[in-house]
Amino acid sequence: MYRTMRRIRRFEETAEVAYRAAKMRGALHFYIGEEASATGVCAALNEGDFITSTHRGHGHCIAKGARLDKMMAELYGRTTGYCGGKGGSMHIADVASGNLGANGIVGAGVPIAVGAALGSKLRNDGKVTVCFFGDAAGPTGAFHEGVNMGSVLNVPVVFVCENNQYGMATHTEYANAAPVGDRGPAYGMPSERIDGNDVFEVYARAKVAIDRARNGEGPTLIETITYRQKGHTIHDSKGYRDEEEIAKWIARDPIERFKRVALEAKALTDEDLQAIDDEVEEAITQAEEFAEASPWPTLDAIEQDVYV
Amino acid sequence: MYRTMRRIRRFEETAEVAYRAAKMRGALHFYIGEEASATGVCAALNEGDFITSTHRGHGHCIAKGARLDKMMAELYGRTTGYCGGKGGSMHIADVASGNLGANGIVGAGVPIAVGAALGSKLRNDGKVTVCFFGDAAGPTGAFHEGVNMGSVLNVPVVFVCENNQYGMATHTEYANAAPVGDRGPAYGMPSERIDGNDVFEVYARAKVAIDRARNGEGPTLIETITYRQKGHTIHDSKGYRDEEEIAKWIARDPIERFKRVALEAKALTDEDLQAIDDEVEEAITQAEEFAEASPWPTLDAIEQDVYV
Amino acid sequence: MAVTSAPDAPAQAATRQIFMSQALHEALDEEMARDPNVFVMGEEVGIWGGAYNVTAGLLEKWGEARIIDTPISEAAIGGAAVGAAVTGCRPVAEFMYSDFMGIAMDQIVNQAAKNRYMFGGAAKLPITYRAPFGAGTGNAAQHTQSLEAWFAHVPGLKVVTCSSPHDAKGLLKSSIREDNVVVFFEHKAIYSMRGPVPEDEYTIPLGLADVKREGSDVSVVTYARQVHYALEAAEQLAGEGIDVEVVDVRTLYPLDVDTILASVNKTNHAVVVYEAARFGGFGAEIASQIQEHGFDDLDAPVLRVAGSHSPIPFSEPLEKGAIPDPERIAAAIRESLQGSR
Amino acid sequence: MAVTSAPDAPAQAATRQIFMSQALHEALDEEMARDPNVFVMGEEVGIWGGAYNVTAGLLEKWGEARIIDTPISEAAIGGAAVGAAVTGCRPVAEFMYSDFMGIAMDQIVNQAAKNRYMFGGAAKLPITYRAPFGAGTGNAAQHTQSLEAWFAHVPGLKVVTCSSPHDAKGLLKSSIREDNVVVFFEHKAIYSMRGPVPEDEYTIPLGLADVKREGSDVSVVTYARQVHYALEAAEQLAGEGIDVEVVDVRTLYPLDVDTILASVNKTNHAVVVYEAARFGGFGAEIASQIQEHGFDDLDAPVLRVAGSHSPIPFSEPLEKGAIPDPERIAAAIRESLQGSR
Ligand SMILES: Cc1ncc(C[n+]2csc(CCOP(=O)(O)OP(=O)(O)O)c2C)c(N)n1
Ligand SMILES: Cc1ncc(C[n+]2csc(CCOP(=O)(O)OP(=O)(O)O)c2C)c(N)n1
Ligand SMILES: [Mg+2]
Ligand SMILES: [Mg+2]
Repeated sequence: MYRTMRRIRRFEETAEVAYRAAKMRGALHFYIGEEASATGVCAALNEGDFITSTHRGHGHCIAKGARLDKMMAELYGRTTGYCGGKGGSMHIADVASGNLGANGIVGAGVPIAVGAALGSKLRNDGKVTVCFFGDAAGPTGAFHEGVNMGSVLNVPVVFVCENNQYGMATHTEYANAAPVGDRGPAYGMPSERIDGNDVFEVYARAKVAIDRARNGEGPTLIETITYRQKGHTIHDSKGYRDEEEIAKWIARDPIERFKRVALEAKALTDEDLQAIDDEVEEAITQAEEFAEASPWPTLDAIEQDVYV
Repeated sequence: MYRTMRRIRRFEETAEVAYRAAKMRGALHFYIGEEASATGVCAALNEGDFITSTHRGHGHCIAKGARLDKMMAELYGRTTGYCGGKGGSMHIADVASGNLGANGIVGAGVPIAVGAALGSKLRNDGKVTVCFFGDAAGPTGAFHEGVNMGSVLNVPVVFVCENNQYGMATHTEYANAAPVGDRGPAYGMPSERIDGNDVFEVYARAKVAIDRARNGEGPTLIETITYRQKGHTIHDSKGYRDEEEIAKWIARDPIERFKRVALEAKALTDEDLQAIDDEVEEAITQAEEFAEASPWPTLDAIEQDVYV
Repeated sequence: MAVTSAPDAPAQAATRQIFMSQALHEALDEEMARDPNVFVMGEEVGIWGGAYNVTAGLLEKWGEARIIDTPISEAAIGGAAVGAAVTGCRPVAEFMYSDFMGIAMDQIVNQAAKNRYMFGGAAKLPITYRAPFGAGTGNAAQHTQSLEAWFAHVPGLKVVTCSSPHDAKGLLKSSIREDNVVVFFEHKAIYSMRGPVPEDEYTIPLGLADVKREGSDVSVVTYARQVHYALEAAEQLAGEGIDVEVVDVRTLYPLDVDTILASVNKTNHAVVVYEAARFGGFGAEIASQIQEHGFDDLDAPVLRVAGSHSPIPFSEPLEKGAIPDPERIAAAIRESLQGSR
Repeated sequence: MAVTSAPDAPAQAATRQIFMSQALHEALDEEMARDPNVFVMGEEVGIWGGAYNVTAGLLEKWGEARIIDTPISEAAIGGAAVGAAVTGCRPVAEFMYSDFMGIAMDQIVNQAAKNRYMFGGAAKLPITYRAPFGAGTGNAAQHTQSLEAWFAHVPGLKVVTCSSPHDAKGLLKSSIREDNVVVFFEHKAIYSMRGPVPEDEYTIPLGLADVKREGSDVSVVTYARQVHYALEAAEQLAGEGIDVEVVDVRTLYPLDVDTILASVNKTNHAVVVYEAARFGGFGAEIASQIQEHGFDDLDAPVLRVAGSHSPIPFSEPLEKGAIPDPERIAAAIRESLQGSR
């Protein structure tokens, strides 16, 4: 799990540098500080299980097993990217690995996840779908219709609300009349709010929910409480948060925390961590080089892939 | 309140006869059996307060004080109807009396009610808006977005879910993962489920919620439990309900129940009731005659009233 | 009903007269039998049997797993179809009235229509969205719209209509087999129209217009219910010595421009008929293409007969007056020919 | 920026060069000062100041009661505007991107646009829905659409676009004062374009096109950002001796057909330019009207230059290639004139 979190972190830090060097454009939403959420949840999934993701999707994508080079190439808008350059950061999907796609529309992934789980129920394929969404999706109609329908149809889905405290500049407590993780009773399903920066806790609680779903016992609603350390997008330089708050949460950084725990428990040594870091660094460098060297798409691609 | 309930009942019975005599067309949804809900709630409103209504809107409309003749004329599609014949049963509005309109779209009235209440808050006009909606609106995104926003913006609105057990042939317990009246906690507001066939209870509980809203203490969610004695529309002859269930609820008919209680309590005599019945009958006859005698709209009306 | 020239309808097969609703029902039933990945979801499609009876009996036959009654949640219906399709199912999702698709627009347009493209071709979305549309039933403004122009304008969607039981069945079967997203519009005023439908299985490919009546003087280009009004107008005008060709485009996207242009090349006059509000309606696309590609063939401007610039009113005389009818179509045809004959 | 002929812009007033976002901001601010019933609601309009900075500073000035940050609830935003408007307010509701209006379609189309009509004229809905649209920012398929054709097709709505700070301010002020529902589209690629805006107050009436460049050989009819590309193409072609007139329709509904026809009457050639997907786009309505009412004026078919039949792709070269640019406009103009010169 450390490797995954580290891959997410370094992927984004690297993308940020590339973006600021004008090698990329468009919207870039960083998951930095939230890595434990995707990592813990996806670690509890089987290969072949499905996820739906969000505009802030790099973390989910990497945790579900995507290749960094194809992700980076997509951010660069190159043919070798996951979407051949057509999607960009906000639309990376890796259907083969079960990632049904990032999504530029807040809340929209919820019904899609329910549909994927409905498909699993129909085919009896034993798969579970995890639906990631942000706290600010809590007020959306798509969230409500999807979660209610998931419950009514009793499909194998787990709803994971990643509460990073904000949707853009809007605090989650302003936008949501009640916390998403407290709303289980409104949908006839268990729900809970957990520490989203503790990858072990996330893993453990997600595992319970995923097993439950796989056993046909229905959906669960989990809220992972975490924090968006960076601005909403790479362009966000607004002053709606105080430095103190940010500092407080950086002190709870999920990666540093993992390290502390793992070292204290002597589960890993400094050398182990360093080895992983080195390995990640190599993968990142390779991804960047791959992206840089990849060709741009040509104009004939524009009207391709619209229809089968 | 007896007069109001009686007016609703007789209006619809009369409309049914007219419809079957091919004097009307389109959709006709009967409120028969649910009269206590609209009557109790509207009795607790002040003149000038607002309501939003549904496809099953005759009861709300009458309870809010509409004229039977203009309603009947609308059902007949005549120029003298509330909408000049352009709306029909599903779109009767009486903005002047505060009825912001029936609505053919399930759930759509919820955000509209929140907007009306927001207007009241802005203008500080001391008005309250009551939003009526059916149990089958519980799963809609519009319901969720509206109720959450009403809570977030703390506007003077009361949400009244009329649970008549069905949305068409779908039982409310199938469609809603949890009862609407239990969902207050998900929206940070009080909620309750009450006997919707007891006009006194409806009045009393609505009054509390309306006062609360008027005092700036925020929205309330009330579920009035009642029953649709007739089919979904006049055309519904499907056998998805058993006769026993229907009989059980007819035995709990809100009007008969009111009579029993009022007579037992000696609040009213048989003569009092008869006098009201006679008066209602006269109004109904007058309404029918008015509608029958009213002119049809002419083709030049088609593109009028689209814009101011 | 005029002759249809569906290329793969067997020439001499036995036919029966059935309702359009029954034809659609058969299409669903047969495709469910053919492919276990096909399932139906929507409001009241099960116990109730569909607002227009199309799915009646399917629940009993196929069970709850494949005939799925949903809560009133159009966005979730639209979106669940996406998730199910991407992972290998072939959903047929019904909107009880196309008017309610406004609630599902994001899922249909931002998700279903775009997923394949955004993912660089790495996903397939074999979805059929069915929806009744059109006026004529006294259901007033929120249950009578004709919104096909919205969907035809969305790259990634195919849009299909039908004017007869025969076409309805053949086109719906093809739509279900499509690996793309199809929005399938059924005009609610013709569900109870009868017409011949072969006993044997057949499909009608998407993207082919059908000349429902041959004629030499003017081309009326239309679809769905208005095909019948156009045919009535044609009958009427035959008495005046005007020979009208009626082209049923059937599929709005992809549009069979060739068939339309061939007709106009023959007649040199075109009238486009549609029930939706005239302004910005789908007929504007047809008219634009005709004048663009058939400019030199035209002896007169392409005229349009279409709905009023208003929501559909409830009252019967107003509702009738708000949409085209054979008289107005005939008048436009006469206007088109004026001067050139 | 070419000369604008806004009829009520004072001829000699002092002007400044400001951004389009600032011009829109001023319109909001002035209308809020003018009428206490005007308020602004939407996602991030307050603390954040609007995704494109249009509302920046308004929260501080007008307070939370009138600058209302909402949760992410587009349907509720659309619907709350209806309820507020019917009861006497004059809401300006912002959708952060017009792409999200899919979520609010039911409220905009079935409620806002129809309430007045369904109620027989007994309600007034002075709503302005603002929404950024268009491509060019690398935001990919779900943040770049041009959906104006959907709304222009809905009776009960007025649809407005703007191509300059001057027009933006004058048209937004008029829209807010309208007693009807206005959908006001702002092209996001030109928020940071500067242009002259009078110091003094002015409004521009809806329903008037504006000839942004006079010319005698061909009429390019367009709106929003494409006005600039058309002007660039015109400059380019001036060098080739082709004199291009550029008509900015500004208001899509009601459409100023007279101004368009007058231009075509002069030039006998028309090219319609829009950024949305070509098929079924708003330009089809313009082209249809030109050929219908100006048939005898036309020496060549009305051509269209428009977006690709695809969602907007992310990668820069693809995004650029998916929408019209000055070169493609110039090519279409040459094609239109081919043979007639
Ligand atoms: C339906 C919709 N409305 C608005 C937006 C614009 N938007 C993009 S991200 C965002 C905030 C989302 O917050 P949250 O869901 O908490 O996710 P986070 O960004 O915090 O990860 C908003 C408002 C959108 N993409 N989709
Ligand atoms: C958004 C939407 N979806 C579907 C329908 C079709 N429809 C009309 S009434 C109805 C059932 C509504 O049930 P409920 O809200 O409980 O009200 P009731 O009819 O029981 O009074 C349905 C499905 C609709 N009008 N609007
Ligand atoms: Mg968040
Ligand atoms: Mg009900």
